[in-house]
Amino acid sequence: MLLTILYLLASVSFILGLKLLSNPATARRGNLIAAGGMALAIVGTIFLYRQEDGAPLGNYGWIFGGLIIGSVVGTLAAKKVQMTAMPEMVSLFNGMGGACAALISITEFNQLAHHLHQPHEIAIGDIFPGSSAYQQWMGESLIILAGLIIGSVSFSGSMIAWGKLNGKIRDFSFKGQHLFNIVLLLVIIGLASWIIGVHENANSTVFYMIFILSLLYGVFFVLPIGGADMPVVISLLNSFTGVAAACGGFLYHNKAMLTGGILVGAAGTLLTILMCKAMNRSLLNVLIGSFGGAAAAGGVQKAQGSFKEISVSDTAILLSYAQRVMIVPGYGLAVAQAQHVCHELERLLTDKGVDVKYAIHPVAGRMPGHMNVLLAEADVDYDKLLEMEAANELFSHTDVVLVLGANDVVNPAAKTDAASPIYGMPILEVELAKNCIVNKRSMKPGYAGIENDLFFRPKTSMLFGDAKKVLESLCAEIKTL
Amino acid sequence: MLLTILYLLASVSFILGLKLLSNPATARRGNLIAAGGMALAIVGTIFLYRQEDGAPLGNYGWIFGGLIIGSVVGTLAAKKVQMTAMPEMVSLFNGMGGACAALISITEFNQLAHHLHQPHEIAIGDIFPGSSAYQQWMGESLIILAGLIIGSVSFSGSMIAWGKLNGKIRDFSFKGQHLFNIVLLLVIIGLASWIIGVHENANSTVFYMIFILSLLYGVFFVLPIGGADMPVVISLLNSFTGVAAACGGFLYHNKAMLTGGILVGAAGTLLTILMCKAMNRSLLNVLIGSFGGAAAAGGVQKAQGSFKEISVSDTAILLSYAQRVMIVPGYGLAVAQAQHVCHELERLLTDKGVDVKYAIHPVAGRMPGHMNVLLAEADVDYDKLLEMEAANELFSHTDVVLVLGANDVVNPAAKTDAASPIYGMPILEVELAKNCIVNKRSMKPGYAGIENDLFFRPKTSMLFGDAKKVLESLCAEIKTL
Amino acid sequence: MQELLEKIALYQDYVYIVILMIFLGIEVIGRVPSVLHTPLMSGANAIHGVVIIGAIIVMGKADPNNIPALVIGFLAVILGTLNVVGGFVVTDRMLEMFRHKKK
Amino acid sequence: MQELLEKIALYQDYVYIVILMIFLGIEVIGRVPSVLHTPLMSGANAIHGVVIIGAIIVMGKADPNNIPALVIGFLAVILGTLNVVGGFVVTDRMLEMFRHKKK
Ligand SMILES: NC(=O)c1ccc[n+]([C@@H]2O[C@H](COP(=O)([O-])OP(=O)(O)OC[C@H]3O[C@@H](n4cnc5c(N)ncnc54)[C@H](OP(=O)(O)O)[C@@H]3O)[C@@H](O)[C@H]2O)c1
Ligand SMILES: NC(=O)c1ccc[n+]([C@@H]2O[C@H](COP(=O)([O-])OP(=O)(O)OC[C@H]3O[C@@H](n4cnc5c(N)ncnc54)[C@H](OP(=O)(O)O)[C@@H]3O)[C@@H](O)[C@H]2O)c1
Repeated sequence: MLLTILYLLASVSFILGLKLLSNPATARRGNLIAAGGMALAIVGTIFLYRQEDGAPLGNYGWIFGGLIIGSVVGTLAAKKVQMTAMPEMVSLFNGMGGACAALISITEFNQLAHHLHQPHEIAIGDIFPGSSAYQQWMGESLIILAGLIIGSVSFSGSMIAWGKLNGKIRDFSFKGQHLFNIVLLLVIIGLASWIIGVHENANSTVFYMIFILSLLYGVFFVLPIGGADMPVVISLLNSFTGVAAACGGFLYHNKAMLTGGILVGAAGTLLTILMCKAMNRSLLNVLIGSFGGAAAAGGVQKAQGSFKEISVSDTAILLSYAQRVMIVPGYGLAVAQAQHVCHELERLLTDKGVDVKYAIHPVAGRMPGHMNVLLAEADVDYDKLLEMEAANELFSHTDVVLVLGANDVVNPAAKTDAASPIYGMPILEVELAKNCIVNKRSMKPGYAGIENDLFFRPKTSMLFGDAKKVLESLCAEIKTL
Repeated sequence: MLLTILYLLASVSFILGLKLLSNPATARRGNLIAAGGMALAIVGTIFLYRQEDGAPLGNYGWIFGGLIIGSVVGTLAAKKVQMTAMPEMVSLFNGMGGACAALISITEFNQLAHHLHQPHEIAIGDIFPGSSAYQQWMGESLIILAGLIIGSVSFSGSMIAWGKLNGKIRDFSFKGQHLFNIVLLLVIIGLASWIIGVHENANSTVFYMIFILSLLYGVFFVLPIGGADMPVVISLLNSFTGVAAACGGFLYHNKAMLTGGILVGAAGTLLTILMCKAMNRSLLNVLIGSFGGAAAAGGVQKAQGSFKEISVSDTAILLSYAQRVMIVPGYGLAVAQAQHVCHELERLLTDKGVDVKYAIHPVAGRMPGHMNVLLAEADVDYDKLLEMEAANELFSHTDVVLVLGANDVVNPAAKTDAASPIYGMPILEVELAKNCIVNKRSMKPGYAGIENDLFFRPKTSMLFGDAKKVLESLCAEIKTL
Repeated sequence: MQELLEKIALYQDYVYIVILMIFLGIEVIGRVPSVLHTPLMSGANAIHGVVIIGAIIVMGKADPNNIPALVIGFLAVILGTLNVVGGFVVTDRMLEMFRHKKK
Repeated sequence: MQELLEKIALYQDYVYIVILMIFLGIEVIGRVPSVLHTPLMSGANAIHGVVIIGAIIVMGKADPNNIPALVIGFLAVILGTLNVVGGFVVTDRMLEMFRHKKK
């Protein structure tokens, strides 16, 4: 009964936490508050939860064992993970949650099937006031199956996403895959409803079949989606796990699980959509992965017009004698892990009296805030980072823009070419500056797989090579000046 | 059971409605959605509600009679009320709601007392699973009394507020009134808890005493508050009524009443605070009415320095040959009902090729949006109304600012004098303009009861007289030019 | 205290709904521009007219021979209706004033 | 259909709580700046780790002689804890990156 209050507090802390999390100034506190609520709920459950027969929980050894192992491993993993590998981590943890939900469903299903053969026990755990045994079966098995399916999909899906993000797994799709997925889904639903309907003999083979198929579905659901879209996918799977957790809430009438789960389910879904908006794409478009496909095709497009190259030493001079330099970091900088060198370059130039700033595009990189995280890791002073709007105003007063491994986010097509897939996405208008130097390894397109006119503009000159190497030699040059 | 769904829909419609209401583009739709939900709930209740014994409701004649009378009167009143008298209307309707809640409590209390004398009936209407007769008594009487007290306070309070707004009642307070109020409140609570505790003999005299005292409290609660603060007070009483309605929700386990009531209770409270913020005051400060007091004192302050007057004809010339004129409407314009003449003046000037705009301060007048409503009533083109920020940018390019019955909202003290009660409130910076003509009837201060430096500035010249008369003669003059 | 805890536990569904509604009420109008304060107030005012449901129930339950009960119920219904109908109509009229806002 | 209506009526408290939570979930993160998308995702991820409660219950109920049940429960607890602890820690680390935002 005190437990109810604890759960209530937990629910409130989740809502508050999420609210604070969505505001930069309070985000961290929000996270702590939610964590606190969670702790309350967990401790409360361990010591105050009473079974139907009023007995407290048993197997404390196992429980604490699990908690300790989980905490230690979780903390270590979370502490030592590279900033830029964090989406992977999130994906991994999300998968764990999904798996947990699935396992719960498995146990509860066996319980339920077991009860069925001692009819007198049916009443036990009957969660719905005034519902007959049949209705109970329908209700519980429905919830259990929902938890199983959603949890498993979220688990296997997250694993694939994780594999893709750290490059272990590459995009893969076969003709008619979408059709295949739909069929698979229908089969799963069919089997599930069969179990729910025919409760005389709870057939656990069918149950496990559903389990396997759900895992498969998760795999095939994520496999074809472009690797770069994983942040979106993870956010989606995240909300799935939320719903799975909510199922647990129904099963145990546990309001903390219920509210927490639904909250994440709803917020996660919205967040997914917001993410897509930020890259101006539709969720559907991401899921069907047509975009990822285009990336391949993009490479084929032939370059129009000609571009001019620039040498490292010329670049060094240009930069050193500029009054204001703007650095536009992109995905390439992260790939090359060149954030530290970049920071050094910035310092060298600043010592020479050059005013150096970074122009951060909201969707530069592969996860929202990727560039902030990357540069923060190299201790770049936060005040040097300009949001897109601020940057766009400053470009016209800038002598040199140095584009480091960014491409789509500086692609004028977004403004000019209505046919382009990124049309409408706000971009960094680097052309306004006097000079624009673009560093990348080749003329290959970026994430969106489209040509970039910018490279062929008169003001633009290309500085080919891996970002890290180039920057290193650039720093060396500048030192000698 | 279908009824439950209807109530669910109603609750959702309330939330949605309120959400849409808080955005100018969707506000009207929001209002309609909420109204639709309400209709569902009402119709549903009439035809689908079943009493404990499964019987439908009776007395249809009375019910429909009441509904029809209420609808007709309500619609007429709402349709023919003057735009500027709308806060009064709201206050009136709010009072009705409060009274309704109180009446419900009265009936239910008699019911309850009645049941008590047929112990076997106690179970009837027992709303709390597993609670004994005693607990039932405690629970129900608690809810009933809460509904009675809050409802009555909200009723009598709203009536006073209504009286004040249409000038029937004037501010009134005696020494130690706040103390008196607190004592009164304590007495009420004391009596209430007595009834709740001693359930052997439900003493209905005490009950009615509480009723009377609550009405009194409402009166004394609102009486001392400055008449100009009524919008805030009404918003507060509004949220009271919300809570009272929620009590009904508990009593009948009616989720529509519960959710609707709480929603308004919470939103109303926040809105009240937002209103105070907009005038930059604290709610407490409004309630203790110290401000209203200051208004009296303010008159005493002696004018510093000298001011210069300007004649109507000079004003006419100045305006006619200006390029841009900005009109700053204030409470005085509303008092003088001069919006139509004002619109005529604007048209005359526009015909003369003068660019005329209105600068609208968010809290000009006596209710938020007062000026928008006022001018819209005179069909002023919406595009001519500038929000404060826009206006402040334009003033520096303005030849003549014509301040019509505004005072506090153009008082520089808000920026300069930290001691001033309105310090920190954003104002319209009319001093930026080349000339500033202020029309009011005297040097008397406005709502905040403080001197206004602006009147003594070199650029400023006073044009005394009732706004309506002055504007009429002004229009006449301009025509002759 | 103990008492209170028990109550909360007993009516936890209500407690939850109330708390969530409070959050919603605050979240939902959090960003209302001050020019909309009055219509919003008026709209909220109309919504709490939902108390009319209670009035209808009271009226419908009243014993046809118990005149005072009938009268009180009748009054309640009228007042409640005034709140609801008047409230929504007034709000709509106010918002008409802001129609141009859509531009 | 009838069936459904009955269910909804029967579990209305749950239905209400669910619907309100959905509204809240949407309202609450409605205005998050895109730079916070990742930490927010990560935070939400940690919150749904609340599923650990279910795992603990399963574990605690398991019959000490039923090895498979024990193992499954044990696994569930570990995984759930990973989700919760890892989730919150990672989020906190991410947000450290944005600390300057406070300025
Ligand atoms: N931020 C998010 O949340 C998110 C999530 C998913 C997708 N996206 C999408 O990702 C894109 C981000 O744009 P972006 O400009 O940052 O990246 P981008 O458009 O993907 O371009 C990255 C560029 O970096 C270059 N590059 C790769 N490795 C490099 C290295 N080692 N050294 C130097 N250059 C290297 C590549 O050209 P070379 O191969 O020629 O070197 C590539 O053109 C947007 O389209 C956005 O919609 C963003
Ligand atoms: N908008 C809201 O929600 C709200 C609600 C409550 C309070 N308030 C407060 O109300 C004030 C509004 O400022 P405001 O400048 O609009 O009004 P104000 O400061 O109250 O000044 C109104 C002025 O109009 C003059 N006046 C009165 N009747 C007149 C007539 N017939 N012809 C010409 N002039 C007349 C008065 O001076 P004379 O007597 O010399 O003519 C008075 O100085 C602010 O302090 C605000 O905080 C606003």
